Amino acid sequence: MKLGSFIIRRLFLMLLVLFGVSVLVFVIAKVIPADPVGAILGGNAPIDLVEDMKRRLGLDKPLMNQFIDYMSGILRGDLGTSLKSNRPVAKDIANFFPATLELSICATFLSVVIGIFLGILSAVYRNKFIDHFARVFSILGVSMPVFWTGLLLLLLFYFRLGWLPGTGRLGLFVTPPTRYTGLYLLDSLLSLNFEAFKDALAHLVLPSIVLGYSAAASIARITRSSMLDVLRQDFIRTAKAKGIGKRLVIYRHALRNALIPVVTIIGLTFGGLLEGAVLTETIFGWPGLGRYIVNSLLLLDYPAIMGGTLFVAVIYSLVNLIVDIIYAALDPRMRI
Amino acid sequence: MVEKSETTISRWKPIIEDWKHTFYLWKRTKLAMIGTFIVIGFIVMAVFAPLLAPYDPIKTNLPERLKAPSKQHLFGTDQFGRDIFSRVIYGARIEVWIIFLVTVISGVIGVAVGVTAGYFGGVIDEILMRITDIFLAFPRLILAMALSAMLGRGLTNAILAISLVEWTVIARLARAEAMKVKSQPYIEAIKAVGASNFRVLIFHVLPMCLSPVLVQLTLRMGTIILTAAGLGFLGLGAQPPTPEWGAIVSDGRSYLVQQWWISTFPGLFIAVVVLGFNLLGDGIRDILDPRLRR
Amino acid sequence: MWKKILLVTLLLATVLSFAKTPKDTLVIAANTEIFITLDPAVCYETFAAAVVTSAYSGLTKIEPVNGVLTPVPDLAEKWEVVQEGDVTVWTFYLRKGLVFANGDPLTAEDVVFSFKRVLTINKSPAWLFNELGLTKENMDQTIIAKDPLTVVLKTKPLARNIVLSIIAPPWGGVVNKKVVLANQVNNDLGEAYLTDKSEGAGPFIIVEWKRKEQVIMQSNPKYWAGEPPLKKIIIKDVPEETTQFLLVQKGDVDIAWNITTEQAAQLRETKGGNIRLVTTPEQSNEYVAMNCGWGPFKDEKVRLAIKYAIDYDAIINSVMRGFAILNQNFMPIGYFGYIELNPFKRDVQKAKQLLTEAGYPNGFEVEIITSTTDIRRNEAIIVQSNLADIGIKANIVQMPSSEMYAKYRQQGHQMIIAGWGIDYPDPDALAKPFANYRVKQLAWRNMWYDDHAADLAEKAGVELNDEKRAQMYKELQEYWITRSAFAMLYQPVGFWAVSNDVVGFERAVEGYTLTFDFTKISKK
Amino acid sequence: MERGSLLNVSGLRVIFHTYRGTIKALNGVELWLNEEERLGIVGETGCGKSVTALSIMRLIEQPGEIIDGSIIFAGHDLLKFSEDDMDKIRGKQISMIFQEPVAALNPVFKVGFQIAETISHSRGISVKDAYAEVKESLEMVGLDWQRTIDLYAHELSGGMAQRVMIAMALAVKPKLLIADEPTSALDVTIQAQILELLDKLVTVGKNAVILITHDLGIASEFCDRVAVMYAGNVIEVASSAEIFDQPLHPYTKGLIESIPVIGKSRELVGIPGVVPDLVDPPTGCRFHPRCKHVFDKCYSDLPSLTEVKPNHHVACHLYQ
Repeated sequence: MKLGSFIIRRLFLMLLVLFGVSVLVFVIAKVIPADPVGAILGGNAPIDLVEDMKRRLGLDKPLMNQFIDYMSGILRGDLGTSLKSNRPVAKDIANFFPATLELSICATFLSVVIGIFLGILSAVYRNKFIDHFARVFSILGVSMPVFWTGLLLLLLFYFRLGWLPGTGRLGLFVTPPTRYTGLYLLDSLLSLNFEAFKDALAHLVLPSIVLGYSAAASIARITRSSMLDVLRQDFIRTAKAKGIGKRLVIYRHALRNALIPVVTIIGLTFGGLLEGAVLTETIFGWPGLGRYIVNSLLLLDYPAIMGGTLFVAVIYSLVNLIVDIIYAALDPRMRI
Repeated sequence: MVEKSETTISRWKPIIEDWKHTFYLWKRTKLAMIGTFIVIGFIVMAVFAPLLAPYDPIKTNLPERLKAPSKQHLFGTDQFGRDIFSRVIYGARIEVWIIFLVTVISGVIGVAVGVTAGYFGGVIDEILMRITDIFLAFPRLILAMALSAMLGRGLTNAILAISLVEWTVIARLARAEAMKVKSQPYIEAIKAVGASNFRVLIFHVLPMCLSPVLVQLTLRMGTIILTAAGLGFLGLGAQPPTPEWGAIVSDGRSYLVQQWWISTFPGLFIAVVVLGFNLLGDGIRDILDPRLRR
Repeated sequence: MWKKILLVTLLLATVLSFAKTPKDTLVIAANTEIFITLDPAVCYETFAAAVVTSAYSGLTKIEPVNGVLTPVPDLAEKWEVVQEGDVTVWTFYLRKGLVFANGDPLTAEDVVFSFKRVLTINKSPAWLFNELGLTKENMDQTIIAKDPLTVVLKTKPLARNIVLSIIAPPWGGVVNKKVVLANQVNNDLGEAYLTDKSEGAGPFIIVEWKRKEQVIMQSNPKYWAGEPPLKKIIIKDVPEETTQFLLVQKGDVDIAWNITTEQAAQLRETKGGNIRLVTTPEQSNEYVAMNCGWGPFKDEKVRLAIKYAIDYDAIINSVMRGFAILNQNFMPIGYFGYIELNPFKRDVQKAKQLLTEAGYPNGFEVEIITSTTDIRRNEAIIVQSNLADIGIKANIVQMPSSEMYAKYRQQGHQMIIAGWGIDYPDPDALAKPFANYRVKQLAWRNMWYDDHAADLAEKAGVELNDEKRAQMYKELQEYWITRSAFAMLYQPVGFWAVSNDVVGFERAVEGYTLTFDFTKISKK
Repeated sequence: MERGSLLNVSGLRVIFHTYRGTIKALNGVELWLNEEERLGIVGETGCGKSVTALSIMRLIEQPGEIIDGSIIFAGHDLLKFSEDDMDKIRGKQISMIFQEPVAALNPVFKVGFQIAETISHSRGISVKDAYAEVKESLEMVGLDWQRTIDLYAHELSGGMAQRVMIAMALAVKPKLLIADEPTSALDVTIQAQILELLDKLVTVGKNAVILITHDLGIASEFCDRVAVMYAGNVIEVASSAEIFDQPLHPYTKGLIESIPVIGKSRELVGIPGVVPDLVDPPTGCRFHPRCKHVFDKCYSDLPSLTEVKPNHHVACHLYQ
């Protein structure tokens, strides 16, 4: 019951913030110095054609009217038409998001497994070799620019050694699986296209590592400090005094408590992966939302910029909301 | 347990003890020491760039283009025959400049918003915090990209864009601190004497909030470099021929397979410097951690 | 269970059989990221236009004839031109028995529909039709189907080449009226429908275009001139040049469409192996333009100084790695009326002297805008460095083309590095934008309001006598070269890495950026 | 030297490594305990009571270290046990309850589970089976089991939480119960109830008890014997009655004089000086800087705990 009203309050706040977000996005798009119509028409088009086109797109209307059009469009799920692809932005997003989702899920999985594992080891064997190793690993992870690690890994494993495929989601001559979810791994299993599964998996390795590494690093850091915090608590001493053995003390009594803040970080990391995806997707030619946003920013395709960033903000806010709810659900103390 | 006895002891020891302790902790954490040296090296590199760099970082020298690393060109040359080593060294100046400006701008905005919200509370707090939330609703890099696209390309605009993203973190911290300070009894006392809100805010609340804010700003310096380099890499940051590190990595992308050195060295420098800041930051966090101060 | 295994084996088999490019299939690795649409009424990008051109035939088509790009009969077997006062009446006679790829008969009605469609949709290609005097307002009077085999066009009096080139595909490509109207949504004249497939009568059919994946074309057995040798063309989207190069080296694809100048240079030097480098001069040019309405550039001497300051050779040799032709004229080499004019060579002394004469002995500060490609950036850096030598401090601002063109069209730049892709193979397509400010193109954008040049360009465009016309262009070029707002850097050379199994690519690519002919390609 | 039939601690030394240097927390502690006997350990904060208790449980952790001594429990030296062996002692033969009962319970598990877990481990039965006994345990400590079993720690009051802790500790029927200041975090009225409950249960269960407290009154009331600790040493051990009536060690005397007694008007006398810094403890007897009776031997020699009267041990040069 208390959890329910908590969720409702958070949802309400989120809607409020999202309204602000769409205003901000609109302002950004309107201040962008580009001439969107010029973008469609190319460099050779004379100015008269450009002016005519502007009228037809309603870009000569007062800003307030444009804003109302834009907001009512959003409410109808219409994010406008991309100037560059000439297709509805919503359709583009639907097309590109699964790629990002698949990459993010893989990267999250990788980072959670590695991060939590290292974090625990490092807390339990505090100041031992494994702890130092994990700390250096973590700090390195958050220090290395992903675009650089990405390039180097590509250079090494693709160009030099040829062990792993290069850019994209699938090899050039692998038939993409039938689309059910847009996640190639899942789709290829569903359609029994094992060749595609293998290939999609191979294509996921490098970008997931690049993307997951920094996330793993921050998860390891948080797990470690959270774990250390918990290990210092009285109830851990109680648990030890019960003589239930080190493993149970750590995995049952400490971890469960330590994971509460870690869940938050995993959520944030997942959101943060959307951010990392921008650079990673650019380097690995990954046809996802990150690259879509970068491209639309580089081309100043403003409906795509608005739609893309708005979508990302919604996802990001939703993830945060879910994290808060999980947090509340995990920690009984929060439910008062 | 035993810890309580130390608190009694530290009471008689002078404050110097505290500093000695800080220094001790710093020395004990080898990683923090390494971090400090990296950061010092980085700043020295920026300050003495003209003395350290063997070549002009901008002037093209086409006959020397795409030379592999050698004694003449430690890190090789790029497609214009510019010495990568010199460009990387001059790049340190750009990065220092970015860190400095972003820290100042985001610090000022963040503190102003945070302290105001925290001190006044109520509707003002609610409004300011919702505005902060709006900025926090975006993944940081994406917001920075959108803002720098909006402002137009170039170093200054990139700095502004990063600052507009960074201030939120500071604002939240400053707000929390201001709320803590506000509830202190002496603030009530000062108000009772008849000091205006503005006076209390500027002379009593603000100074008390500054030290955690400064610490936080230091901790974020590594992130700032990464964001700036990311923007530079995407072409949204510094414009050519400015030797910004991210931009140099991006420059070398199309030469990666044959001329790996163009991208590799500036990227390595980003990694090392950010590592330095993070190690230092980690150290600072440890040193300030009350649990470790015993 | 057995079924599953069988299925998997079959799948594996198809995948494996696909791994080497078959004999009648051409596989191209290209960056198709810039593809927007494959609709002939909208498409305006070079490579996409080549795809569109192969799927749609028009009344005429552009063919290299003895090295000169010329409009030749295609769907129209012949035409007549009559001058009626200030209107030129064109009568085109269609070949008999023409059919679309789907078997529907192709009539004059389809041609008229297609032309009107370009004007109604009014996107990028529309202005070219407007140039002919065909507009949305007058199209019912100027574009007429006289009978199923006869199309009448009423245009402004213009050199014939201009009219015949503009109505050639891509934008003059004829679409199947019936099918397109049946598939339109919200009265879009089939704009959405034709985005990723074709309904034309060209030698190929666009079967599918999966964005960021591939474009697949199939030969059209009903093509009036006979089915082309290639049965299938697959254009795979490979955004990275390095990957493209790797694929063609391994033999996974037949052609790498976008390789870097460095890779091309490498291929030129190594030779041999199973791939070759194919080059052809492009129908475009690259230039530095100065806004004559801005500060120092108001002075012709300053502009001249800059023309002398630029190191053209360095740009051609180091940025373009020799894949460019020195051509300081606005016209490509070999065009009707072209004269060779390359008066500028880097001369720092002279440039400095000109600056001093103009009153800027210590130079000035200027902003160079350019787009975000590597080549443009590299050019900008060299120009910047050249200008520094004569005391001018140039700041480079790279921006997305949309931002750049927005600024350019509003005359808001100081200096710009850009290029011009030629729209139709006639000197008019260059003289107008570069010399006639009245058409509000490049000359206007750079505020080079020179009436003498504008008059000359206008007169030459409507001159029907070839000899007189050539003379006028000669005069224009000589006048233009020292006075204009432009320093032409070079005429680019296109280059491809092509597998040795591919025959005829050299001929197919002739005239590239304006036309590309897939029918001339076959495989060993 | 076997002095107690259940537990014999001798020469126990524990140090803590800190930045300021090594804290010599325990400096050769001597303790002994018989079956069913109750021993109180009394001393000021920081004198090493809790460290002693935790040492017996072998719960001293980084940066702490047991460097010397022996802890013979039921005939075995616990310091020679492996961690796994120790887990057979903890929560089975020795149980422990702590000062902050709410914090000592895991916040994310229900009370019932935490008790059941303890039982399941001591008996080697499944947690599910152990639940059957949870009810009994809760009732034993006077809690309404139906209400309590599904609560979380934060939903309990301090008194309830301590009852849960006691239930948990005694459910395993340990030979020895160590109670580390079990009541000092509670209200005075609750304190009495808890002690009463403990008294009752221990009597019934025949458990030996070590009660750690800073309150000499509580110790002497609850326990058979009292050990006084100062700066890492046991300085005096005697029966509860004797330690009050005839304290021998100057520190114990001071301690008793500083207790206000209801109904008697007596001038409160504190002990001058402060607890020593254990990084750099005083030489010889650690109490000598504060002692009125100090003489030269006190500066150099550490007095050992000797039996000066029957069953009255003291570590002071005055009595040797």
